[in-house]
Amino acid sequence: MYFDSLQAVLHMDGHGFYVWAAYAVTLVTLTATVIAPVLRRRRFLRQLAAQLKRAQGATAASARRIN
Amino acid sequence: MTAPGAGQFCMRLLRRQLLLAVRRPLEIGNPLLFFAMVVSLFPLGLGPSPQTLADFAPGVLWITALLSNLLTSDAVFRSDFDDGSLEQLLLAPQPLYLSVLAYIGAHWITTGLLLAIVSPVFALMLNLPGQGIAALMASLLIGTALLSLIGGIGAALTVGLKRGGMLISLLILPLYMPVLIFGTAAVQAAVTGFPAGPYLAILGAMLCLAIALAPVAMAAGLRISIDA
Amino acid sequence: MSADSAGAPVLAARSLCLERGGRELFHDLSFDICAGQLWQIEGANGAGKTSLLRILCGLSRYGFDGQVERHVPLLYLGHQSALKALLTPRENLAFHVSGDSRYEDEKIESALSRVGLYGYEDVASHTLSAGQHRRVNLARLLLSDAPLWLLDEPFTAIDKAGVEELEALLVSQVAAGGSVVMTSHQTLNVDCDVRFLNLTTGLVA
Amino acid sequence: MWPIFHKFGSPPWLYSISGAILRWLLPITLIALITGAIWGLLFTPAENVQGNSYRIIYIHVPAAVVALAGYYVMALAGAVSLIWRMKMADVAMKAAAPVGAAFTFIALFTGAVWGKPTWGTWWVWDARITSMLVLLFLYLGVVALYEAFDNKEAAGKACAVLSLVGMVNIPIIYKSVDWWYSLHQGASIKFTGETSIHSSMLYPLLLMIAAFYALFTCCLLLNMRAELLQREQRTQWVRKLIDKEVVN
Repeated sequence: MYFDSLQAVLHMDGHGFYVWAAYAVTLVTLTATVIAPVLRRRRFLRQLAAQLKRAQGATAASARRIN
Repeated sequence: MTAPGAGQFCMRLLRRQLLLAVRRPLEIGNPLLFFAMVVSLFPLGLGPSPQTLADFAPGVLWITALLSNLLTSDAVFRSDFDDGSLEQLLLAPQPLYLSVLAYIGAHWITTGLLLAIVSPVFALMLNLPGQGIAALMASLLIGTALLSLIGGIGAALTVGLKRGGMLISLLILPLYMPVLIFGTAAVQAAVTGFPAGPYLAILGAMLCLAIALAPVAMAAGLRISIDA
Repeated sequence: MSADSAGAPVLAARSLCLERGGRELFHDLSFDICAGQLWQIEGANGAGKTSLLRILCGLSRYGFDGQVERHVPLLYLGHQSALKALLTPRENLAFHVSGDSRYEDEKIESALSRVGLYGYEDVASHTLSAGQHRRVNLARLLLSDAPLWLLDEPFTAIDKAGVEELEALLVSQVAAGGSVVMTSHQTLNVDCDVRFLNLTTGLVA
Repeated sequence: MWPIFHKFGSPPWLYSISGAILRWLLPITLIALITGAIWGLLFTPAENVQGNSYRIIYIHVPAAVVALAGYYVMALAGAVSLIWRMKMADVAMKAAAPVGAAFTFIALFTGAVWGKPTWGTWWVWDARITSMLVLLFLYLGVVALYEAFDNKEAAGKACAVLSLVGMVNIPIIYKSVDWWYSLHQGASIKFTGETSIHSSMLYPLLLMIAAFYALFTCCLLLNMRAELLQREQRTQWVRKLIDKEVVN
């Protein structure tokens, strides 16, 4: 390891703020990029399942609605 | 009776577009008026010092020309889309590539060409040194044609959208950047006593590339917009 | 005139399928349109008449399955008049964007007077009514020599006399060996065979 | 070649294969990212001139490289969708745009944060930064155009045209911005570290570049899966999938 202490890791000779800010923002952005489609897919599946359930419950009603 | 050749049809479209523009003189006048007004805003913002104005003049004139071109490019295909003429144009047996070139040609004549012709007046108002004026006109002549071609791509892609006006600037402004860079560079070179020729040549090369490729993109964009 | 005597099709549709918004508008639709035929496409609102016509003329290029073969030049009249309000009827015809050949002045004049626009040749089109706009398009039918007409609701906004005139036009087009495909809710009053394509029932008759 | 091509055109196949790929690619990517980041942050020596601030290179350069490559992936997918009318290429193109925009944003942000301790300013109108900004605009343009269309199939085609136009323009924009910057360059600011990077610094960088590529692929696949479901929601295979996935 290059640094001696946790203090040194965080401080990085005065550059700590910049380095950690860059890594933090990257982490947040990448996490959002990965999570967003996963959430979208899950939400969509749930929506569609509910929709199917409704359609099964009221086939006639849904047929009327489409027409 | 057979369908007219592509060239003949092109000329007919060009005449039609010009006639339409002449019938509505305000549409021709608007971009020029916009140009005049925005140019007159800059001294208010930058201060009236002749030296400051002269320093900024090439950039100011070019950015204003670019913006006024941007504002009009949305309308290139808009009215034809609204009244169904565009459908007829797409069904015409002549190549769409040349037809859209005619549209862009008419657009350039009614905006860029006129802008280039009146630009010396505003150049003098902004205290642009006299030796830069020829370069300004030449660069605007070539550059606005390029802008019209690029703007046409954006117009073709957004013509089917109701809220296309703002979107088109997002789509095409990044593509305007090289034109702006070499347009101002040509004027600046002429002002500082260097030859403007190389920059104009680069603009010309880009124009050739745009003439070759932009109509393809426009034709594809129009077909997509009509189909949507 | 029957399909058997008509020879090669001018337009052939092969197993067209179209789905819009999750609903199948038509499925496996195949037909041949031959010279000398008049086709009327029927169906309830939203049955896909306009969509089918746009597929047939080539304005719709994706979003459907199947093939359309077009063998002759065609003339398409859509819902919109394609007239420029700032141009006069004469200029609208002379500068038309559909790529027809340039019509001579006398021809345009006689066509315009035949559709009842005599005296309106040189007034700006925005002063004309919607029905008169349709009539300018009828003049296009008179001028054009395209063997295939695709007409989308051509009777809209046209008065009684105009309807009769249009029907006569359709008959003369068919009699001259041309073909017409049109959408309409109206019963045609023409003395030639009319073939029906009902999109609601899917029947070709 | 053609059978594979056709397979790629089949949504259920693509959905299941992408799920299988993600199952092992995603963990590997995460491990590589964490390893690379820890290696670069803690175990490499400080750079001679820039000190510790250079450690940003381990995210800045990979993000920039992948952002640019991502645009080409998007444009190529657009070309395939236009030429061969392959719907899955459409899906890939649509999926690439937001991911590419995110990577471009990271490259820009880390560049700005890196610039402050190194050059003393957050933003320099440097050729690379400027063209990166233009790249972000191009990505956002594609995203905005897609959202503006109601008809998603038309949206895909329009975006394909736009991304191809952008691809032709990227080299032109980059070259002209580069030239423009060299003309106006006052104080000479150069990126250091790249020409004479020490191998102890290079290996974690290479690892990070590979990891970012893998991450881009993961995000692309995840987005494609979500998009696929939405587009194919009325088909039989999606219905079956729902029974399987939601009931559990």
